[in-house]
Amino acid sequence: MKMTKIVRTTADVFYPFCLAFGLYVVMHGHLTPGGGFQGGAVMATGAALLIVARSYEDITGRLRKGVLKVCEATGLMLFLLAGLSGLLKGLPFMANWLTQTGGWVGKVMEFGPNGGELATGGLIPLLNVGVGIEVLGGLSIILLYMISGTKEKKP
Amino acid sequence: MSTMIMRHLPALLIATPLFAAFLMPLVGAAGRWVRTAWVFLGAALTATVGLLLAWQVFTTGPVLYVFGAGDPTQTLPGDAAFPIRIMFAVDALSALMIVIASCSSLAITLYSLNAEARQSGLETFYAMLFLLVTGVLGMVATGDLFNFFVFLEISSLAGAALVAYRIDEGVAVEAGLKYALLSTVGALAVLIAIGILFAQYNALNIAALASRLQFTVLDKVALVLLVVPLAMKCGAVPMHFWTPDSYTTAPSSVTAFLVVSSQASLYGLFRILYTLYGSLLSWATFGWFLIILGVLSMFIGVTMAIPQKDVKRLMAYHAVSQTGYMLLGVGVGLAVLGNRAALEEFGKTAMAGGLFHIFNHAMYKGLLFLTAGAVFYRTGTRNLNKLGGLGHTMPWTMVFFMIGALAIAGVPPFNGFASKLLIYESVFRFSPFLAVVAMVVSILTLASFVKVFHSMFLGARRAEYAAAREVPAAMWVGMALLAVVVMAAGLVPRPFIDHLITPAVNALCDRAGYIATIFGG
Amino acid sequence: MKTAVLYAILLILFGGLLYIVTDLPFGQPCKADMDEYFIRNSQTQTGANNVVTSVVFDFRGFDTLGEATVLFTAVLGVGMMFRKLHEGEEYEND
Amino acid sequence: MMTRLLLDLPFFTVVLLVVIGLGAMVLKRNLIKILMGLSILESAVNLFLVAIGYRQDGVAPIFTNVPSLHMVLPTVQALTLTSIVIGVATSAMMLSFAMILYKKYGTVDARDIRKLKG
Repeated sequence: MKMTKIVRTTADVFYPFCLAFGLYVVMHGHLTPGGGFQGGAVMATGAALLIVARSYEDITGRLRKGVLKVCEATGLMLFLLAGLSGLLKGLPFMANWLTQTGGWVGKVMEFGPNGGELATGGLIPLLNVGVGIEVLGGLSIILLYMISGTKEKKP
Repeated sequence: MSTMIMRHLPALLIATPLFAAFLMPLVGAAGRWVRTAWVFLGAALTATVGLLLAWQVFTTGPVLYVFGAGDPTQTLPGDAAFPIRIMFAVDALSALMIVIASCSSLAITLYSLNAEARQSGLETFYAMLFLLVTGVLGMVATGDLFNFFVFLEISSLAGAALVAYRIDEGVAVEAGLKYALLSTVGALAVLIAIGILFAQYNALNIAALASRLQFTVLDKVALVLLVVPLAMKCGAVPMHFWTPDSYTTAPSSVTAFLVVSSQASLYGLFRILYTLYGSLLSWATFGWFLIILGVLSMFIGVTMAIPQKDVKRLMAYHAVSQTGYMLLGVGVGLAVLGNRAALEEFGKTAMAGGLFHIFNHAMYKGLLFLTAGAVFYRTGTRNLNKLGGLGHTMPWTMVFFMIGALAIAGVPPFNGFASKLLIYESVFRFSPFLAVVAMVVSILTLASFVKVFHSMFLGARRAEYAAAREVPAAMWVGMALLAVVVMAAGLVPRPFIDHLITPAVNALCDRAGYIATIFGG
Repeated sequence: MKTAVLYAILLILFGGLLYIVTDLPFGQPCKADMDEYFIRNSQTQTGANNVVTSVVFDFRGFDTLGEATVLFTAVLGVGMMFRKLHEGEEYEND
Repeated sequence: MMTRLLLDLPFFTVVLLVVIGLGAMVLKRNLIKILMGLSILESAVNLFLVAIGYRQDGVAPIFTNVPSLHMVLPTVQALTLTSIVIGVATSAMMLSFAMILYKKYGTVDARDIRKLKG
């Protein structure tokens, strides 16, 4: 079912904003409420908006299952490889070896309230991004599959 | 390099099948042969890592692995007296379960390479199979209660999806939905129990919880909420109704691994009773709880099995019945755990019988389900009334079925006899009546399988199955692998009992030792 | 009749759970040593201001891998349900 | 007793939600309603987990511009996060199962979907 032109245009306009806000939530996961899952879900809302506003046939051109599957696998592999990277340093699986080292994600932090510094957390932002991509891909694929399942054949 | 691999085996145990599963949808697009090679490689590597880890545990003692700490064996952080991170605590009991899962997953994956080749959506199927293996391995290796819940969910979801794999008729989906609903409700009960324990003791690690437990009223509620779902997931009788449906409709290779997955729940049940609550329980009450559950499962399972017409449904009820033997053996051990003399005299033998039966059951029941799948593969039916005369055309399948059937019935040179003998002789000294029930159930099992053997393989050659021939090579290898283990554990049970089972029994009894391993006693 | 029994069971469950739950005080956790450790050390050990994120992705990061795997499993499961079957791919179910 | 209940209002709500969820699961015949009951049960568990970590007058455990250092327990919130995602995953899968069942049988009534015996 296709909605009116007003709805479709509004959805098109809001879609990038959804993605941008989701990306913000993902990137600031270690500073403010939020994180990979929440941000990924916000980004998937954008996909849901497009799906609701248009018919399934219209949407398959813009949201491709193949691309989303690659998104999902990439996010998961990013997570797994980031976890395994500690092994090369002699640390266990999931060790956060980048934090507090002074690098570009490892600014040294002290205990206590502060204004928030983006360049902290070591592997945490990377893991957040991985999970964010995975959730974006995963939830969008679920929505697409379910929409394809409800599609009714014209008599 | 090799020292690094040996040091990080517990992490690789999870990372290898996950790696294989995550890339499966992408690799699957590259063509049939690439996919087959990938699946084989993943399964072989997973089994290798599992067996290496088990070997390490049996030679050097419990292996601890703390995720994300400075050093994988540093269980407590430098500045606190309690574990804060998730850890794998692989003791001899976990290692036994890992051996079972590794052997069985390798054989099953090999088998499925041919058996499922005609179906659609294969990359999803194999990814799910790897995820199911991951879930089971994680459940038996973890030392953290919440982590156990997460792996329980992974194995339940992957299992439910695999049960529903054959969607053409809807019956499979129905069974899958049933399995998923029950597992989810069970998992939620487990989660509430974890919440109750966390609220009182502020810990999630099993050893830390065990050392802090005071057995208040809330702890008793938590115990019930942990034990009932796990007893349901392992298919013990008052809550067994999901087993026949799921085992029947799932593809045979999956059914063979669902057996292992339900035994992982059994492992969880024993871990909760022996290690988490341990000496706080009243031994006799909970021992008899397991014994009654076991006797009911044994008896009702076998009586439900005899009239079945569907060969996999029949085997599923036998799986319920065999679970009863494990519960009986370990339950007798639990009932006399406080009585040192009785424990040494027959309690440990009973537990050894129960745990050995877990191993044996995974092997022969897996083999039986695989032969049922092989027959289905060539004839397209599971109905015993329609089958017949297959012994002429599928001789190897007949031999494998015979090995499995004799093993499950507890006939001497096979492994079922080895473990059942341990159970009979020790249970007899605890209560002669229970031993007699166990023997009667065994005889009924034999009768039931003689009937199946007769109607499937014997009789005149049938025209409608004239095209049926021996199964393809990979299926043959998968079944042969399990048959060899069944024969080996039956002909020479001593090394298995001495090197696999006895350490596991000692690990299960030794609650203080488990806690001391983690707190560095 | 069956419905009445079910309602009665639910009522009993309600009363029983209510009785049990009053043992747990709200607002005053009995014990908080592990959480105090997380709050104290989240910034110095993981560098994250958000303690929950530091628990999710560092102290208990392995759970998060499992959680992502569960989501992956569900996506595969949904895909499996809506897949296209091969021509003539069917199984007997009797 | 009444004041105790008022003080424990979140736990009271948890019990209420558990009973409503279980009730929907055992009393309703429509598969979608059964799955809704399951969702309510999941919410009850999540609420329970968050509630056990609350400290009187505590603030969210995030140090960015935090007004005080008296924080609620972070671990349970992390557990809740995990359990929410798991809940979403299971619901999605079971709903797709229900959709396939509707396609095959033309109904979502649990009484009519009993092809399996025993």
